[in-house]
Formats: sequence, C-alpha cells, structure tokens
Amino acid sequence: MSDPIVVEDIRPLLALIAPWFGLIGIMLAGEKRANLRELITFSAASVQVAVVLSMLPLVLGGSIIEFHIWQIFSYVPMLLRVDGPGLLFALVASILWIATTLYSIGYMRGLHEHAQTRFYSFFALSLSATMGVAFSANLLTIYFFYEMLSVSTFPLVTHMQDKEARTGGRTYLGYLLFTSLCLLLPALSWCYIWLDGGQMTMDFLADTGKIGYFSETTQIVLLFLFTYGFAKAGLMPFHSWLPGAMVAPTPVSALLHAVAVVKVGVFCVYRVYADIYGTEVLSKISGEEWAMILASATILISSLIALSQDNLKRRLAFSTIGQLGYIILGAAIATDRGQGGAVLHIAMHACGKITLFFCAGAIFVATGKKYVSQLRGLGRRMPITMGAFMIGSLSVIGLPPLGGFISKWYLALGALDRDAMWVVAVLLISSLLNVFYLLPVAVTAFFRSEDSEEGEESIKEAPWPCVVPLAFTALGCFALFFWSDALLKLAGVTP
Amino acid sequence: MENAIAWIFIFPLFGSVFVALSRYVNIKLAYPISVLSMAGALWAGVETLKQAMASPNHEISYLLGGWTLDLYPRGVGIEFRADLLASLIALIVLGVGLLVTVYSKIHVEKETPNKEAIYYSLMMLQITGLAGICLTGDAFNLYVLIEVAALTGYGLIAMGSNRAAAATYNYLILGTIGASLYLLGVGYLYIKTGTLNMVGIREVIEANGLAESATMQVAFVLIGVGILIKMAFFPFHAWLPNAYCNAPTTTSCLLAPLVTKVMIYVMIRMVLSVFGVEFSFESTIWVSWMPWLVVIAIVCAAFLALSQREIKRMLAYLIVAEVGYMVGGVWIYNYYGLIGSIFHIISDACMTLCLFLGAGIILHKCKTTHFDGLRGLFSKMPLTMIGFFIGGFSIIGLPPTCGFFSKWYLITGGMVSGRWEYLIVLMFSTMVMVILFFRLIERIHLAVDESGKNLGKGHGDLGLTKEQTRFDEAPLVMLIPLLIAASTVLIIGVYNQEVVNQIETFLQAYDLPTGVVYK
Amino acid sequence: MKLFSLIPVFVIGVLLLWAGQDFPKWGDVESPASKSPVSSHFIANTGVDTEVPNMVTAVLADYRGFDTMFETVVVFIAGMAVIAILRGSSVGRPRRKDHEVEAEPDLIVTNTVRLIVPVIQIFAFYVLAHGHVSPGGGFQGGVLMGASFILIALSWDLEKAMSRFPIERCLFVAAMGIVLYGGIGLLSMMLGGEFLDYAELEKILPVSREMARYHAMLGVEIGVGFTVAAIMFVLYANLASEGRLKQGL
Amino acid sequence: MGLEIFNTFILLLLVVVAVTSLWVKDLLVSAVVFGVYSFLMCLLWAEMGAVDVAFTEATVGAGISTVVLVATIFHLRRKSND
Repeated sequence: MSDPIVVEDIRPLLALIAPWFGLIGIMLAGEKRANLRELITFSAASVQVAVVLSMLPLVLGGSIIEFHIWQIFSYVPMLLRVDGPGLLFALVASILWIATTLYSIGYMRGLHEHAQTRFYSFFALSLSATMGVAFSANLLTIYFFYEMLSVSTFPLVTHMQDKEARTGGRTYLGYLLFTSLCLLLPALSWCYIWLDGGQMTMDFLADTGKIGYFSETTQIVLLFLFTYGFAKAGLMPFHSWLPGAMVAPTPVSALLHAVAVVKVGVFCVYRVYADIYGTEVLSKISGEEWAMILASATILISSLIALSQDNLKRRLAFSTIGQLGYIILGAAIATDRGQGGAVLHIAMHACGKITLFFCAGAIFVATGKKYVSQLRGLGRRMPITMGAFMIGSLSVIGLPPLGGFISKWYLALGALDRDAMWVVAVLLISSLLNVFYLLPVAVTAFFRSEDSEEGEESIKEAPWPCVVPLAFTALGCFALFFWSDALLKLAGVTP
Repeated sequence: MENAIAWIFIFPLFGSVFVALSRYVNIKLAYPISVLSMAGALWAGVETLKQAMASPNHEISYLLGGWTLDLYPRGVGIEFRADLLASLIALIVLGVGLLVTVYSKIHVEKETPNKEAIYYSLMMLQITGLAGICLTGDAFNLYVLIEVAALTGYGLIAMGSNRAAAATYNYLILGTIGASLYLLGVGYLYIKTGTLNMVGIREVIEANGLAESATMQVAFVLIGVGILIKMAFFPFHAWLPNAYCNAPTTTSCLLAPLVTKVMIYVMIRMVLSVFGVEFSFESTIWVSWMPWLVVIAIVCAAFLALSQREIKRMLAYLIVAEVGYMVGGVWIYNYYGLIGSIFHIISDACMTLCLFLGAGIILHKCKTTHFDGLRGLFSKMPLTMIGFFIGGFSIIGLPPTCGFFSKWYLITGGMVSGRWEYLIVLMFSTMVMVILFFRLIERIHLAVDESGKNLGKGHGDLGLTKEQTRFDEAPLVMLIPLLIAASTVLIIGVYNQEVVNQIETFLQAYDLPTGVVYK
Repeated sequence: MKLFSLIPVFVIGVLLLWAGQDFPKWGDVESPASKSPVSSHFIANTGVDTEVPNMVTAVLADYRGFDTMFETVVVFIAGMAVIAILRGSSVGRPRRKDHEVEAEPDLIVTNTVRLIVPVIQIFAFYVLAHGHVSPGGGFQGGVLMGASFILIALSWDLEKAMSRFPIERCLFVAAMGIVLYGGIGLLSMMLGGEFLDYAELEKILPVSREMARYHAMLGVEIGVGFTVAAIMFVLYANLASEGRLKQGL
Repeated sequence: MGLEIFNTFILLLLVVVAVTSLWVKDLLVSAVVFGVYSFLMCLLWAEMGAVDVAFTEATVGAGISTVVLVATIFHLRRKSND
C-alpha cells in the first residue's frame, strides 16, 4: 500500500468542537426555550455531519487529514487524524446523532422527562468525545477522549436520579474507571517509557508493530491489559456495566450504549490490535488466539443470557455485548479482511441495533411496556415500529439484503484466510442464537393474539418524532447493504 | 529587579506587622493590606522564578547580610538559594497564599470576630515561613522558618471551633517532637561537617567520605523522621484530620494545600541537596523499606478516607494518602519518580486548594459539610461545584487535569524501578478516590439517601423545596479564588511540559537512575 | 500507655548514644566544627569585620542575623497566638476560685519590688547595650525587662502592671521591634546591599563600614529587646488571667 | 579530672531531675523541678564556656518559662493524670 498523502486541515477539530458550541447554546437556551434548545442540538449535529461528510472525498481519494491540537508530553502530541476506519465510525456516530436528537424530542417530551437541558448538554459532550476517539492519531490521545466519554455519560446514565439509577451509575463508572485507570493506564505508561528510549508517540500510523520490541510475555500481558482496559468494549467478564446502564432513558441507551460508547470501546481495541500491534506482530504472538477465544466465549455466553431476558432493553443489551464480541473477534483474527469486517460491523451493527433500541423506546412511550412477554399483538397496533424492529433484527442476525450480512461475511472470510474454521462455526452458531432471541420479539408482536385487557384499545403509534428516526435507521440497514462500496473502501477491504 | 527573592519574604513580613498595627488605626485596613502585600510577594515570586530560569546555572544565590560565599564550605553567612525547584514551590506557596487571603474576607469576619488583625497577621507570617522554607539554603535557618510556620499554624488552627484547642494541642506536641528531631539532626550534621549551609554540608560529606559515619546515619534518621512527622506521614498523621477540621475555614484552606507539601519539599531538599543522592539512596537502607511503609500509609489513609461522612474530614485523610504518594515517589529512587513527586507537590497544592475552597463555600452556604446536606447543590451553585469537581477529578487523575500528569510520572517511576507494590497501591488508591468523589457526586446529584431510599417523587424531584434548589451562587470574593484555582489545575495540566521541563532541568544536576531502555 | 510511650524514648536514646561513637573528642580542636574555615573565620575576623569583641553577638546579630530576625518573629508569633487563642475563650466560664487569696498586696513584698524593679530594668538595658562586649544582648535584656513587669504583676496584681504597660501598647512595642529589625535590614537593602547587609549603612552614618555594622547590630538588638520584653509580658498577662487580662494570679 | 567529675555529677543530676519532673503528680512541683533542670543546664553551659548560652538559659529557661508555666498551672487542675 502506497503511503497516503497527509493533509493538514482544521476540519477534524471542527467536528470535535461543534458539540461544544452546541453545549453552550443548549445551556443558554435552557428549559424555558425548549424549541430553541432542540434546534441548537440539531444544528450542532448537522454541522458535525456536514464537516465529517466534507472529509469523505479526501479520505476516499486515499489521503488522510491531520490536525495537531496540543503537545501532551514533549514527545507525544495530541494529534487528530482522519483515516478510513475513523471516518467510518465518525460518520455513523454523527448521522445517528441527528436521528437520535429527533427521537429524543419525541421520547423526552412524550414522557415529560425532567432536566432535559442537562440531558442534551451531556449528550453533546459525549458526541464530542466520540469524535475525538474516532479521529485520534495515537494511544494517549485516544485515552484522553475515552476518559472524557466515561465521565460525560455518567449524568446521562443516572438521569432518573433514583435508586436504580444509582446502582446502574455505580456499576457503570466502577467498571469503566477501574479498567481504564488500573489496567489501561499502567499499560500505556509501560509502552511509553520503554519503547524507543521513552520517546515513543504510539502513533497508529507510524509506530505500528513497534510493540514487537518487547518480549513475548510482555506483549501478551499488554494485549490483555489493553483488551480489558477498554472495558467499554464489553468483553466478558467486564460486561456487566452495559445491562446496568440500561436504566438510562432510551435515547441514551440507543445512541450511547449501542453506538457511541460501546463502539468507542471496540474501536479502541481495534486500534490496538490493528494499528499498535499490527497484523504481523499480532499473528506471531500466541496471546491473540486467547483473545479470539475470549471474544467467541463472550459472543456465545451473552447470546445465551440474552435468550433468558424478558426485559426488552436488557435483552438488547446482552445482544450488544455479543455483537461487540464479533468486532473484537474480527480485530483479533489479524487478517486484513477480518479486521475490515470488524470495522464494517461497527457501522452495520450500529444501524441495526439503534433501530431496535428506538423501537423499544417507542413501545415504552406509546404503551409503557418494557417486557417481551407484554408485546403480544402489538404488531397490528404499531405496524411501523414493529416492522422496523423486524428489519433491525434481521440485519443484526445477518441476512441479506441487510447491512449486517456484509460485515459477517467479511468476518467469516477473514477467519477462513487464516484457516480458523472454528471461528466460522462460532459465527454460525451465534447467528442461530441471534435468531432465537431476536425474532421471537417480532413474532410475538405480529402473530400472537393480544390479551384483551382494558384500555389497550387506545394504543397507537408513538409520536412522529419517535417513529421517523426508527423508520429512517431501518431503511438505513438496507442502504448499507446496497451502497457498501464506500464503506468497504473506508474499512480498507478489497472486495 | 535585583532583590526579588528578598521581597518574597519582606512583603508578607512587613505586611503582617502592619496588619497587626492596623488595629490602632482602622481594623478595616487589615484585609486590603494583606491582599496587597500578598500580591506583591507573588509578583516577587514570579520575578524570582524568571531570574532563576534565566541564570546560567539555573539558580540564584542571595547572601543575607552580604557575606561572601568564597569561604569553603560556602561562606559564613546565611544563603537564600532559589534553584528551579525552590522557586517553583515558593511560587505555588505564594499563589495559594494570595488566593486564600482574597478568599478569607467573609469567613474571617464571621468565624473569628474581633481578631481579624491577628488572624491576617498570623496568616501572612505563615506564608512568610513557608515561602522561606522553600528558598533558604541553610539547614538551621530552615529550622527557624519551620518554627515560624508551625507556631503560626498552631495559632491559626486554635482560633477555630471549641474542639480546635484540643486538636491544636495534639498538633503542637507532635509538631514539636518533629521539629526537635530535625534540630537534633542538624546539630549532628554540624558536629561532623562544621557548616550549616546545605550545599556546604554535601560538599563536606562528599569530600570527607562521611557516608559510613554513624553520626551521619543517625542524623539522617532524625531529620527524616522529624520531617515525616511534620508532613503527617501515615503513622504520624493523627494530628492532621482533627486540626484541619476544627480549624477556621480559611486556615484549613491555607494549611491543607501547603504545609504537608512544603515538608515534602524539605524532604526532597534534604535528600538531594543536603545529604546527596549517593548518601541518601545508596548508603542508607531507606530505599528498601520506605516504599513498603508508603504502601501501608496509602492503604490505611485510603480506608480512613472512605469511612468519613464529612467533606472536610474526608479531604484531610485524602491529604494523608497524597503525602504517601509523594514520599513514595521520592523513595522509589529514580528520575521519573522524583519528577512525579515534585510535580505532584505542585498539582496537589492546586487541587487540594480547589477542594478546600469549595468545601469552605459549601460550609458557608449550607452550614454543613456533612454528606447528608449536599443534595441539589449542582443547581444551587453550579460554578462552585464545577470548581470543586475539577479539583476532585484532578485528585482521581483524569486527564487533562494536572493530577493526571503527576500520577503518570509516579506510575512511570514505579515501573522503571520495578516497585510493583507501589504501583498497585497507587492504582488502589486511585480507585478509592474514584469512589470518594463519585459518591459525593451521587449525593449531590441523586435523590437518594445513603441507605438507598428514594427521597423525591421521581422525575428528578430531589425532595427539596424550591427555595433550597434556587440558584444561589457564592459571593464573588469566594467564587473567584475557587475558579482561579480550578483553572490553574487545568492550565498546569495543559502546560505540564513547561513545568516538567523546569523540574527536569533541576534534576539533571543530580545523578539519578533513569532505568534501562529497550531498543 | 505510659510504658508504651517509653519505647520511642528509649529508641531515640539508644540512637543518640550510638551516634556518639564517632563523635570528635570533647573540646577537640581538630573536630570538624572547630577546624572548619567558618569557625576560624569567626574567631579570626569578627573583630576585623564588625569591630565587635563578643563573637557570639556578632554571629547572632550579623553573620546569622537573618535567623535572629525570624527568632524574634517567632517570639512575636507566640505572643499573638496566645492572644488569639485565649481572647474570648473564657467567656461564660466561671473563674476557678480554689487558689484565690483575697488579700491586700503585702507591704514588705511591694516595697522590696519597688526598690528592685528599677535596678532590674537598668540591668536589662545594660545587658542589652553591653551585649557587644560581654555576654548578653537583645534576648536576655528583653527577658529581663519583661521579667521586671511580671514582678510588678506578681507582687501587686495584673491591673497595676497593666496600668504601666497596657496590652495594646505591648503589642505595639513588639511590632515596632520587628519593624526596627526588619527596617534596618530593608534600609541596608535600599542603600544598595543585600538584605541585612549593615555595612551599607555607612552611606547614611558618619562611620566606617565596620562601625556601621557595629551600630546596626545595636539597633537590631534593641529591636529584639523591644519585642521580647513586650511579648514576655503579654504571655504572662494572658496566661495568668485566662485571657481576661484582669486580676491575674 | 575535677571537671570530669563535675560534669558527670551535673549530667547524672540532670537525668534524675528530668525523670522527677515527669514522675511527680503535682504539676506545680513538676514546673519547679523543670526550673531546676534549666538551672543545671545553665551551669553546664557556663562550665563549657558558653556564657552567652548560659545567660539565656538562666533568664529564659529558669526564669520566664517557670513563671509562665506556674501562671498557667494555676488555671488548671494541679494533679496530673499520668
């Protein structure tokens, strides 16, 4: 691969600080001018999408965009760099932010939630951090934004301010900060002191594979520290924060805990596997086999747990854990196609899963129901919602012509590239399990006769701001399948 | 300005005397005089740092009384030496001093009525003492200045609540023991070296090969233990929490960020400049067991902090834990550990200042700092809370606050010298800090009481009246110092390289191990 | 508990004894402290540098004048701290009566004190002023001066002594002592030297550099004397009356 | 030789006095014994030729400190608990 052309440009920073301006505007508008506040959120999101999109041609043309913000240490800059996978992730996150904003308006107003200003403010902050992670050019920069994201999502998770929120918030921060401060920070420190005489930047582009200077044991230990240190990736046994965080309002669960936060975790892991270790080093050390096994175990176990969950959001949460396992698995396969599949899966799963969460939220807004067993016959009353749920489920399961198929396809190809048949088997089994825990929801809703309870007659679709985004993302699942060329190119996969 | 280093102590010294005299003219003058003289001192501190940075060997010598340095070992008079370390720490002392002086107006009028003049006077003498400790180059003069700082401390603490007197008594006894041990140690040094100048002592030690001398070893132990007592290192910490909690608010704001940190500075000064690296680390056995003591200290202090239900008391134990960090940073014996330790002195001063100023405001507005009284403070005083939690995040070590960077160097140091026990305990206490501060955030943010009972009616109702959650920010004279302190925490974090460069320039004069490097 | 606290005492005792093993001999002229160029400089050059015959005074007030200044400040702080702690602390607490004796001042005692106090005070001045030549100086002179007032307070009562030397005036005098000491230092700095470089005072005094040091030392000793005398009395007055400044013992 | 004996005697006495001042239950007695301690120190200083220090010890240690201690003790319970 020829060296990419490096372009100095401020646009990555703009994408980063657009939410900050949004934040100030949101704060100033306040609770009294709700419409203005939402308008500001919209415009911040639109600006972000526009900025990210405007970088697309350049990156597709083979160049990368860099922007130097600040010198963290004398030898480590805080450097933003837009390359294919980063841009893909940023695109997904920022486009879905717009959808989520619209959805939040319906959801939050529909439920008459409190402290909406705080909600929108911290939402914007989280998106800024997400952009930061997507565009980071070295390990320390990514760590900074990673921590910023942990802290800025805490008020969102504990939005309900009650006992449940406390438990959820404690688990959330406990896991995330424990892993990042106690596992990740020493690992980072270790790399930065010992490599290159302590003059190492751990740049994703320039320093790939340098970790091979360490002894094999050190490499393996570091690999584990990194994998578990980025606990947002939800790899078992550090996954319990994700179901715990489901106490948050649904838009938060949808965007942050199906797209932004968890994807930040897997994206970081991907960066470590693909750009710090690099396929070469990674396939030489035996630790990555273990990473694959752990990821596979996570996939299977979480799918099994998901089967037993009746609470719809918890079921989706465990499904998310499993799907994150795919991405880590793909990154750990250490072949170009496997890692490309991992990147693709970030986008594909995001689109599918956010649809499912939107639907769950819409059902809650319209009916107040949270459990799968309560959904009987709902399909006829809320056809759009449940139809979208069906599409989302199929995409997550991985059936063509939906986006989920492509990423799983490349994951399997990647596994075949290194003759890991058992990985393919894991993929197949887990897809089957996906069918078992996702399809019954839609099937229950459409084909089971409803309980004839009092007051059920009035149930109809959720408010339009809820329904439009979920229809949009459901259609997005198709779109991702048919227009996957650009994505493939961004992910660095040759079809 | 040629005599900037002298103005550092002249301003607060004369200021304090004039404040003490202001009662004969108009008591209202006390506050402005204090603020003005502290501002002057801060300016002198900045000048001194600039001069030290500009001078060729990165230090300036100021000879009090005008006696020359020519005579071996280093002259007959008293020397003030501002190398980069000294002038950095002195600058922090003066900066904290100015902020606390500005902050103190309302608290002093309320808590120590009719004693404002004496209060401000003692406060400025305290700062004189602490800044002097940083700058002096003479082992005995250091003792005198320690006494100045300690006595003013006793006075300032004892002016607090009813129980302050007993707390002061404990502090006084322990502090006196510590100072006496230090004095004995200096006496022994003089017996064996015949000089009191710090650099002179080191020169004689090196020239006469005194490393094996029993007297020197005992002197090292006496001085070391004396300073450990003064800095409230764990088994000797008993005086600190009571003293800081019962003291008047501004006293704790002034003493908490400075006293322990300045004593750690003294330890570093003793280890590097007086005894020398070789003697301290190679000829004594402290290196092998000090980190283990540090481990015990940090763990115990962390648990004690966890068991508190009152902000000021929690912060006091937190300081004890932080002292453990810094002492550990010195005794893991390497270059990065010392950078971390020195940087942590600076950042810890800033962040503890933040926290104590914030706690003082909470006390002023809510009349309590107990955890139960904190609900809804975010909507009541958002700016104060932002400042307070910037301090908290820095203590946890979240980027980009300065606490992250000092912790980074401490971790690096622990790794380079292979002191895993220190590293693990650092991680452990970081988690404790996370728990401490997010528990506080929970208590402020959530409508849940300690046992987990929901208090409000859901939907963010905190179970408080409208009156209690109304926007009611702290007075500007308190808010501005807090915000300046908070932004200093961030600024030092962002410009950490500027600070670290100075520390590195300072440390390059000493022969410290930097660890083996791969490649 | 008492036995327990003996342990550190013994540990430190053993440590100190152990340290003695390589001490120089008692009064050894070859010991580092005696042999060092610093000591020799004091012995040989004090007279040349400062014209002061008593080396100790020269070392205290000039060579190490900065220490002495802060020692004076320490005394000043002690007085202020005692006032700060005690003032208002006994409000509402009943005064203990168990050792109070209701009696007129004893005639013999008061008359003796009447005779002896002026002598003490003159002696105090002598000690202070003659410190350059003989043992003595600001601290000792100040303490003697303070003691004379304490004697008055002991033999009559506190109010009598305070009528001569009210607490407000005490503080003023104490502060003035520091201003005097620091002022001389500042003045010499203003005249172009370093802080406390008395020799620069030759520019305003009609004497040589050495004699300028000599006279400046007298000045700072007077400052020390002021502060110490006033603070000694403040300490006694406050401690003897629990900060009420009435009656006393 | 005579000086040696004198020194030893004074030093032994110092230890005895120090222990006594801790031992006695009556704080007033303790304070006075402490004065004695200072006086002995003063003798030692004088004997060593440090007349300045001896003078200071006499005025401050044996004089003012004792007075201040006694003045304070009059406002406390005279019996010590340990």
